[in-house]
Formats: sequence, C-alpha cells, structure tokens
Amino acid sequence: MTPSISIWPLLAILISLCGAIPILLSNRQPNLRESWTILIALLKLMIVASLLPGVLYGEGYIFTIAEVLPGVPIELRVDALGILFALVASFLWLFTSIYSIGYMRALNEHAQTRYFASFAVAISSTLGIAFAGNLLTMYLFYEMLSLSTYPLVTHEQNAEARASGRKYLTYILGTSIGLALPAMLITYATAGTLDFTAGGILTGKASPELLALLLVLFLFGFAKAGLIPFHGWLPAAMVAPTPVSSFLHGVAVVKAGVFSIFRVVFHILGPETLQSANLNVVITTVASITLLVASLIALTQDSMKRRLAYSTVGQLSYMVLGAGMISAVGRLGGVMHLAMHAFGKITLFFCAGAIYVASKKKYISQMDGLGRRMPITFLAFFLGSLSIIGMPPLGGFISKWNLVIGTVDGGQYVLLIVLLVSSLLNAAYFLPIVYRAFFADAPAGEETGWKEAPLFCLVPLCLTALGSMLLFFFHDTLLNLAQMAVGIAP
Amino acid sequence: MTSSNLHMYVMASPLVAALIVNLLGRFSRRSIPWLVIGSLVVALGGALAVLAAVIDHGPLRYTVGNWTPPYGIELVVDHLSGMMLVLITLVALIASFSSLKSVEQELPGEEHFFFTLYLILIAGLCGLVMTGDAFNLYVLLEITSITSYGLIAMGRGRAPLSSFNYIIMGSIGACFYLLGVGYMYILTGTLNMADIARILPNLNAPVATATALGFLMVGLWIKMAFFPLHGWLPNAYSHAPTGAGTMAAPLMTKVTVYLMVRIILSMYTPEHIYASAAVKSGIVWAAAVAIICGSILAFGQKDLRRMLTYIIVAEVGYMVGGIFLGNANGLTGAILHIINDALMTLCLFLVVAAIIYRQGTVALVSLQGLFYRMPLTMAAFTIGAFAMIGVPPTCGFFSKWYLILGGVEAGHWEFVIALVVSSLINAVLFFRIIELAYFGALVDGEHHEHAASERHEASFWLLKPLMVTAVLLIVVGLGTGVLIDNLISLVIPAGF
Amino acid sequence: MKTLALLATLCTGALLLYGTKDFPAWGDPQSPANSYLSPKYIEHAVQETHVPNLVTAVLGDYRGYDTMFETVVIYCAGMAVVSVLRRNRSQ
Amino acid sequence: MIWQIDLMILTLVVICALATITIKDLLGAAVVFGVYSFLMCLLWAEMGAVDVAFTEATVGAGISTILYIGAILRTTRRSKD
Amino acid sequence: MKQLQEKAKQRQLGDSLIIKTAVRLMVPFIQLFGLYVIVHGHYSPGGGFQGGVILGASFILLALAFDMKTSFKHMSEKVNAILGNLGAAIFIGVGLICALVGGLFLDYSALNIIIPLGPVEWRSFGIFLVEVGVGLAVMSIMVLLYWNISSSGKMDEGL
Amino acid sequence: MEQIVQEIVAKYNYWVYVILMMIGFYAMIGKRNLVKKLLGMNIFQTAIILFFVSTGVKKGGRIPIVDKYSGLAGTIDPNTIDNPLPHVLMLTAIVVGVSVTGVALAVLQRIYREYGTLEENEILEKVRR
Repeated sequence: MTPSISIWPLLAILISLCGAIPILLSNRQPNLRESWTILIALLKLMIVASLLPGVLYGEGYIFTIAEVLPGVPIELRVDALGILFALVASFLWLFTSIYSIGYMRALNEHAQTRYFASFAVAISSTLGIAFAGNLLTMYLFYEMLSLSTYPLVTHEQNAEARASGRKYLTYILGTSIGLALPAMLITYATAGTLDFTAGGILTGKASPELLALLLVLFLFGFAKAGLIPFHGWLPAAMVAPTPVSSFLHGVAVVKAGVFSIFRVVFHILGPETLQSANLNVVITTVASITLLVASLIALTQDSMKRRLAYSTVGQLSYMVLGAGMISAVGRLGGVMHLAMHAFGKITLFFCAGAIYVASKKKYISQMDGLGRRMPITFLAFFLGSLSIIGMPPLGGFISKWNLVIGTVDGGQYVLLIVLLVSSLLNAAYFLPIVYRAFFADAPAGEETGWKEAPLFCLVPLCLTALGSMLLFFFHDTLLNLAQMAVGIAP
Repeated sequence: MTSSNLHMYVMASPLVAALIVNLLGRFSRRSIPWLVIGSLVVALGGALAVLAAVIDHGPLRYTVGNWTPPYGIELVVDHLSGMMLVLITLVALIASFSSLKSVEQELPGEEHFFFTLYLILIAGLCGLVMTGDAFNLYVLLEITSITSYGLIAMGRGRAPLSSFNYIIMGSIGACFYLLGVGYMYILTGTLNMADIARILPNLNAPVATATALGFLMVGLWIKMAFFPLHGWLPNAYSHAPTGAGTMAAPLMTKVTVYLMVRIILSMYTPEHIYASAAVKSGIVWAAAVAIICGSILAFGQKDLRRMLTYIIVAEVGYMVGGIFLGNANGLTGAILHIINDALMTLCLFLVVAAIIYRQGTVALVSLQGLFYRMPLTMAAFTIGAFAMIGVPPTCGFFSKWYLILGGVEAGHWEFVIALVVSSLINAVLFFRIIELAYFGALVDGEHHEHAASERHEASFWLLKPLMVTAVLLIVVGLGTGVLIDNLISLVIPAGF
Repeated sequence: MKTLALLATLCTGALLLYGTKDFPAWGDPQSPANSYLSPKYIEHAVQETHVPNLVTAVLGDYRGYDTMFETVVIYCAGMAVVSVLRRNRSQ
Repeated sequence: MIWQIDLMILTLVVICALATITIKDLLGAAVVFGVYSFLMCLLWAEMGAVDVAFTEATVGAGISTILYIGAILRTTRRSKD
Repeated sequence: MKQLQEKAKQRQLGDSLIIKTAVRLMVPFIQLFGLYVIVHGHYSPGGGFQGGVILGASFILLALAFDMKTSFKHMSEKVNAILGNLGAAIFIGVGLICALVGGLFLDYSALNIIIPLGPVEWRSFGIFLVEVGVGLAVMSIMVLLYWNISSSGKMDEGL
Repeated sequence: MEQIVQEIVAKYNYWVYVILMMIGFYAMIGKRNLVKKLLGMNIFQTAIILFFVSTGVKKGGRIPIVDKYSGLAGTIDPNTIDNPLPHVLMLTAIVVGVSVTGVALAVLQRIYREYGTLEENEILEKVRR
C-alpha cells in the first residue's frame, strides 16, 4: 500500500472551511446562505466519496500541508479508518444541514448566520481529525473542533447556555491540554515520531509503566469520548439547538473523541503492545463502568435530550470497549459501531428535535399519545432505538454482534455479560418512550390530529432511519473498511 | 563597502528620525506619522536584507570604527540577532500605527516628545541585539531603560509612581549587570564577548567567574521581570500611555531574554552555565514557580491590561526555564517563544489599545458584549488568546511544544506540569473574557438584545495592524519548521 | 522590610567580596585587565589618532560607539524630563 | 599615590555615604552627597583617573547636587528616614 | 517650599548685588573655560562631556543668580532645543557619513575621501568633531534639566 | 590571620567599594523615602565606578595623558601609564547615572504633585484609598 500524493483530502477539509466565508457574507439573504450550506455539503460528500475507491483498492492518499516541526509535519493521510469516519460524518452532515434549515426556520432562531458558519468550520475540523496523518495534526483539528463548536453549544446565549458552554470548554480543553498534550509530547520524546503506523510506534520503546500512563492520559485526554468521569459536558451541552446536539453530540464531536482513541490505540500504542503489557484491561474496565453507569443514569432522565445524551455516553463506551478487546473481531465491532450508532443516534436526535418543533415538548412524561399525532416521527424513532439496542433488521445489530463474537473469541466473558446487560438497559430506556407515544392515552385537553414537523425536518429523519435499516442489508463496504482498519484480511 | 553597513542603517534610521521628529514635530504635527512609519519601514527593509545576507553568507562580524575586534566595539549579527532585528522592527512598525493614534488621543501636543523617545527606544533595542561587547550592551540597556522610564511616566495617575519603581528596580538591575561586567573585565581584561569566551576556559578563577555570572544573570532577570523580581512590570506597563505599552510590552522583556541567551551562548560556554546541576535545576524550579505564580496573579486582576502584564511575567518564566533546561529542545523552545510571545503580546496589546481608544477602559466589566460592538477586534483577540493558551496552529502551541519536550527530556517534570497548568489557567483567563464579551450583560438570566449597542470598531489605523498581527500568529505557527530549520537550529551550539 | 533589605544587602556584599578572592592584587600592572588590552591603547593610540589624551582617544574613537549612545542617553534624559514635567505646565 | 591620604579619603567617603542616607533633612542629605561626590572625585584624581575625576567634579558635585536641591526645594525637605 | 521662597524673597537672599555682579563677571570666563575644555580635550583632561557640563553650568549659574528669564535671554528654549538636537545629530551624522562615504560606521579615517587630510589626522579631527557634538548636546540638556526640575516644568521662575 | 590581613590590605579598595555598594543598595531597597532611594542609587553607581577605576590602577602608574612625541615614536612603557579603558567606561557610566537621576527627579516631582508626599508607605496608603 503506497499512498499517493493527492490534494483532495485537503480540499475536502478546506471546502467547508472556506465555505464559511460566503455563508458569512450572505448574512442578509437566508436563502442564498442555505443554498451555500447545501452546496458545500454536497460537494464535500462527493469529494470524500471520490476518495473511497482508492482506499478500498488498498491505496492511501497523503498530503503534507506544512513542515511545522522537524519530523512532525501537518499531514493528511487517508486510510480505511479515516475514510470510514469521514464518510459517515460528511454523509450525515448533508442531512443535518437540511434538517437545520427546517429546524432553525421553524423556531425562528437568532444568529443563524453564525450558526451555519460555525457548523461549517466544525465539520471541516471533523474531517481534519478523520484524515489526520499523525497525532499532532489530529490534535490540531481536535482543538479546532472544540473551539468551533463553542458558539454552537452556547447558541441560546442565556445563562444556562453560558454555564454549559463553560462546562463544555472546561472539560474538553482542560483534558486535551492537561492530559492529551503531555501524553503526546511524552510519546514524541519516547518514539521520536508521531505518525500513525499500524501496530503502533511505541513497540519495544516504552516500559509497561509508561505505556500505562500514556494510555490513561490518552483515554481521558480525549474527553470528547465521554468516558466517566469526564462525561459531564455531554448532557450539559444538550442546551444547544437540536441539530447541533444531533450532529455534534451524536456524530461529530463525540465520534471524534472515540475516533481519536481508536487512532491512539491502533496506531500509536498498538493493540498487540497493549495486550502484551496486559493493559487492554484498563480500557475495557473504564468502558464497562461507563457503559453500565451511563445506561442506568439514562433510565432516570425525563428530559428527552438528556436521556439521549446519557445513551450516547453509554454507546460511545461500546466503541471504546471494542478498542480494548483482545480479538480483532471485537475491534471490528467497535469500529463498525461508530457508523451504526451515528445513523441510529442522529435519527433519534432528529426525532427529538422534530417533536420539539411540532409540539414544543421536551420531556418524556409529556409525550403520552404523541405518537398518534406524529406517527412518522415516532416510527423513525422506533427504528433508531432498535438499531441502538441492536435488533436484527437494523445496522446496530451487526456491530453489536461483532462485539459479542469478539468477547467470545478473546475469552473475555465478563465483557459478554456487560454487553448483554447493557443491551437490556438500552431497551429499557428506549422502548417505554415508544410505548408511551403510541399506546398511552394523551392527556386530556390536548388537541388531537395529525401534526408533523415541517418537511425539512421530517425528510432527513426518515432518510437516516432508512439508512440505519439499509446498513443492515448493505454493509459490505463498511465491513471492508472496518476490516482494513483493524487489519483483518477481507 | 556601503552594503556592509546595512545593519547600522537599521539602527540609525529610527535614531535619526527621532532627532528629526523632535525638531520638526514641534512645528508640524502632521509630519510625525510619516517620519515614524517611514523610518521604521526603512529599518524593517534593512533588517530583512540583513537577515537574508546572514542566511546566505553566514554571521556578520563588524567593528565600529574599523578597529580590530577586542580594541574596537564589535557588532555581531548572526542568525539569532538577525531574526531579532526583524522581529523588533516588525513589531515596532505594527505597534507604531496604533501608537500614533492613541498618543494623538491621550497626549495631545506631546507627540513629538513621545515619538522621540519611542524611536530611540527602538534604535536602542536594535543596537542591543547586534552588539558583541559587554559594556556596550550596558549602555544600550540604559538607553532602552531611560526611554521607557520617560515613556511610562508620561501616563496619567499612578504612572509616575510606577515609573519611579521601575527606575529603582531597573537601576539595580543595570548596576548588577555592570558589576558582573566589571568582574569579567578584571579577570579577562577584555569586554568583547567572543574574546571573553575565548579566554574563560583557560582561566583559573572559578569563584569570581561564578560570581560574575550570578550578577550578570540577576541583573538581566530584574530587567526581564523574572519572578520574584517582577514587581515593577505590571504597574509600569498597565499605567503607561497605551502607545508605549503596545510597543514596550512585547519587546522589552523579550529582548532581555535574548540578551540572556546571548550571554550564555556567546560570552560563557554552555558547559560553564550548566556545570552545576543544582543551580541549573534550581533555576528551572524557580521558572516553574514563576509560571504558576504569574498565572495565578493574572487570575486575580480586574483589568485586561493588568492581567496581560502578569501573563508576561509567566511567559518570562517559560523562556528562562526553557533556557536552563540545558538541552537543545528547551533552548529551541525558548528562542522560538521569544518570537511567538512578542507577537502574541503585541496582538493582545493592540486589542487593548483599540478598546481603550474606543471606550477608554479595559476593566473586565466594561468588556461585556464587546463582540457586537467590535467584532473584528474581538476576533483578533480570540486568535491572540488561542495563541496564549497554546491552541494549534497558532504559534504559541509550537514553542510550548518544544519547551515541554525539553522538560520531558531533561526530566524536569515540575516544569512540564507548570507549563500545562499555566496553559490551563490561561484558557480559563481568556475564556472568561471571551465569554464576557460574547454574552454581554446578562440581566436576570435573560439575554438582552444588542441592537442598541451598534458596531463601533476602532479606526483603520488601529484595526489593520491588529488584523495583520492576528494573521501573523497563524502564519508564524505554520512556518515554525522553516524558522527552526533555517534560523534557530543554526544558533544552538553543537554537542548540545 | 528593613531587616529583609539589610539581609539582602549583606548577602550581596558577602557574595561580591567572596568573588574578589580570585582577583589579582590591587594595582598589579600584570593583572589581565592591565596587561591585555591597555598596552595596545597606550602604545599605539597616539600613533593612530594623534591624540595624547588616551582617554579622549579611546572615548572618541576606539569606543566611539559607546560614546555616541552616551550622548543619546543624555539626550533621552532631557527629552524624558521635559515630557514628564510638561504635563504640569498646562495645568 | 600616598596610602595614608588614600585611606583617609576612603574613610571619609564611607562616612559621607552613611551620612547621606541617614540625615533626615533631605536638603542636608543632598549637600552631604555633594561632598561625597567631591571626595570621590579626589580619590579618583589621586588614582590617576583625571578625566573621571573631572567629570565627577562637574557632574556629581555640580549638576547632580543642583538638580537634587532644585527638586527638593520644589517638593519637600521632610524625610522620615 | 512656598514659605521658603517667601522667606527668600523677604530677606532678598537671591538679590544680592555682590552675587549678581560676580556672576555677571564670571559667566563669560566660565564659558570660555568650557570651550577650552572641549577644544583642549585632546591634550588635557576634559573633552566634550566635561566642557558641555561647564558651559551648561554657566547658564545654570545665571538662572540661579538672577532668575530664569535672564537665562532665557542668553539662551532661549528654542535655541536650546535646536542645539541639543544638533549636538546629537553631529555625532550620529559623523558616524553615518563615515558609513555613507564607504567606510565603516564611525570610522573617521574614511572621511579622507571628502577632504584629504590623511587618515590619522582625520581620526584626530573626527574625535574633535564628535566632542563638539557631545559638548553641545550636554550643554543644552544640562540647562534643560535644570530649567525643568527647578521649576517643576513650568519654566517660569527658578529657585 | 596574617594571610587574611594581607588579603585585606592587598585589596582594601575592593572592601571599600563593597561597603559603599552595600550602603547604596540598602538605601535603594530599604529606605522608604524616594529621594533617599535615589541618593542610594547614586552611591551604588559611584561605588561601581570606584571599583572600575580601581581595576585600572597600576602601582607607580601615571595619568593616561602621554607626551605626544614619545607616543608617536612608540617609546612609552605601558607599565608606567594607568589603564585608560576603565576610565572611558566610567565616563559613560557617570553620564548614564546623571541621566537617570535627572529623569528620576522629574518623576519625583510628578509623584509629589499627585500624592503630596515622598514617603513610600504614605503614598501606598493613598493609592489604596
């Protein structure tokens, strides 16, 4: 696999970064502004998709932006893991853009220009993380993502948004500067390089104690992955408008965290190196605890978005858990869950937003009988939750199945129990919502009748729900990519 | 032969302009901006040409008055000083746009005095980075000090008091430095740095050399406000006229740090400096304490400019610590940080100048909702803040990278921790302000419409340099590799 | 405060005295300071500059660069004093 | 150079320096400082540094003292220590 | 301080005829001596700096014995400013000219190109030139310092 | 004992300079009156000048003004003439000293105008209020 030099990865990142400029300039013409947004999203998706065949063929792309530090350039490199994440992110961005238009207009939000511009910067940072060729580049885009999402989280600009924004930055910046940065520097000092290399760059160079330290620093340093005890920002950030929550906290930001952990485990520390030092236990322990605790907390939440947020915290740990598994199949499951969960969770968030737009309801306890008024939305919600629980005709099944196989394969039976219990918990916190919506009686005095959200909201959520289902049947490409990413011959 | 005098013209151009400003400015105030900016443009052009020549032909050695080196005063322009020359003229040029405007507002009728001192200060700084003579360095140090005493004392209110404090501390620093030079002179009989470096290894006077080094260092530390000798700096820079602070804050401490590097590298040999592990690690510890204390003190300030001055104190700790780590990475980081910190401080002080120009104060409470009134200014502020925090790809990240790397390599974990903690504190400090400016006044938890507070940017003269600096922060960040390969790595002595 | 100052003073003084340990004896014509550079000034200054007052020769020519800045220093002092005190005049 | 004179002047110089910083009346202190400068000037002349001595005589004992006196008369003579 | 001045006025301390006459007689000689010190710096102790201080002292003496107005009559503020700048400019200018005509900065022997006196003679003469510059600058600045400090910058009345 | 006495005698000038420097330094950091601080600064500076001038002294040396003709002929014994270099340096140092003094005195007048006193603690009290 010889990577060829190509400027396309850079273009994929730049297009939305530069796209922020026309968006800002067309401040006063909303239609033009939104056209830009859609146009950029489409172009971006096309560019990313055009990179896919090459990667599948076994060829990578590489592009050096600047040689900032000797031996550590700012470099983009497209490989299987990266393109998988990039594809998911840019594909879902298109839907989010459409959805945002519907949502923001329906609620008549303020400062929409800033919103769309920040969004554009955020997605370009996400792609940067996906395509980063070494740890430094990834860190760079990681920070850019944190900062560009700050205006999105605090979009409401009230006291609550201010408090959450503060919490968000404290967690994210605090951990990335305080933990990930030193870890990165120690890695550099030890290995002399930061390039992502399959099998890790620290093999034979670091003592087990140092490896353990690095692992812990990295795991918690990328707090976007929401591992306990650094998960607190995620529920707090739910004050943002729903498209933000759905995209950034269902897909881009949190996945960026998990993706970073994948990168570090697969390509910096090296799974084999970790296993030989018996350190994958650390990953699995932290992930398991997060998984169970977050699921239990999710059960107690009444606010729809908060429940989804805790569910996200839990689901992210599935992926991290996958990263910590001994068998490659387990890791494969983790990588695939990144995509599967993204489709499922974005559907759920879209639905939550659609419900809010249509009925101004935020709390689950208010949603009795709502399903009869918004059947499409709730059907989509049902599909999304099934996918996340891991039921067969939906994408989530595939990834969870692989995870289960992985535990058996690697002999980690404790994890098997954890997985099963948590799936039950998932079902326990999602299905009652659907049940309430369809079967419980609507409170007295509430008007009845068909009242769905605007079309701009409805169509994307249907499409993502459908996508979630399609992924069950047509997962070959995804599987191929994931296999390449974890190093199993397809 | 005239082209070999290029670096002299860099120094002489602001000096001559200062005299002309003093005379001509009395009669026609309108000529001042042209003179100031013209002379600085000439200086910048010259500095760039000098740097290019140094890169092409190697270090430039020059004796004023055409005497053989130990007898006449030797000037040395190597990669490091060429770089500093460009940095000084560039920062001064950018700052002068803003200073011209704010002096017009704050000190009407005194522009010609202000800019006389201002230009001489720049000339002095240029002279400082070129000189290769220990005593000449003292004279130039005093020039920069006296001009800054004057500039600072021109401010209102507590400015004279701060200036007086600075005079006393600055004189102690200069006297200590002079004592160190005296000790070196009596031991070696020469004042030329290269000559001293040549003689020192064969000299059997360990106590006196150590004492001399101690006094030289303490003298410079006072001048650069290395904690706990920093007492004068916050008051001086926060009460000075805005125009003076904008130029002095980014340059003065940085040039003094440069002088320290110069003395360590050119006058003493690194083996001398790092001979005693106890002293070395003691200074790194002191630097770590300086970083933490500077950051914490910055936390307690209620005024943006005062906060920035304490951050300068912390940044001095970065550089001193980096130098005394005693490895190539630490030194690279420290030198890189000289450039980066100068630009970052310049950016933030330009923001301060712009805000003061518009609303007369930079008390933190007065910054509420500033994003709506001065969006471009605050955007630049945000970039400057990111650089201070050390967010890539702004330049602040890369110097911090090297410093931490040096700390890791040397095993000075306290320094690493101090750097990380100070980054975190900086993050809190700056996001507190960004938040304040972004959210505006929150009354009863509700957000007020900011339609009333219209956009009211500072004028062109204040804004454009600010934008340029903000862009520079990123450009320099991305160009770190080029800087290190072409300049800084050539400065670091071999076997280091 | 005063005791602290006294302490600092005594430390500095002690250090300075300690540093003189390695010094050549006072007035020794063979000390480095007197034997390295100064003979050249004494022997050749008159030939090279035609100025019998060696101090003037060194001040004006060999170290003329210092002297130039010395002039600038005093010039700065004048300007600084005027600009610092000028505020009073308008009041 | 006569070491007796040398020693005597050195003693006087130290006494004058001590007096300068202990006298409570600032005007007095300034005048004593003038004397100190003058003694210094003598010392240097006797050490062979005629130019330095000349300068110190004009500057230290002359201009400096006048400036001190001018400033003190324009501000206050009072000093608490 | 005001009281002090009142007292001085009452007692006519500064108005002593002897002092005034003595100063009036002395000042020209002091100035002459100052000039001598500057010019004769090559051969005897002294030079631009000391001579400049002495010249400045003569004007200060005038201001002390009479009042500031009298010293203004001998040297006005404007002349003072011009002389100060001129002094510094002479020094820097000589240095610059040396560089411009092809030598190194402050290399007086390079001036030989302009007027061929011989390099060594030019060094001697160059030293003289800069001494004059120093003298002018120091004189005017010393007077300026005294004027400003003794009158708190008001430049109206002396001590 | 003998050695110490010899040491002191051989370097008594350094002792005096250190004492003067200590007096000046103490005044600068220990005295509360601003004028006293300034006087201390001047004493400090003269102490350093004394030190430098001492380094240039040669036993039996003469002042550094030579006979022009023997100078031209190159027949001067350097051991008989004092070292001129420290003198030059100290001329510059004196000028710097008086410049700083001048600026400081001007600043002092501004301070007095502002606070009506020159005692540091009284000023600080007024500042705090």
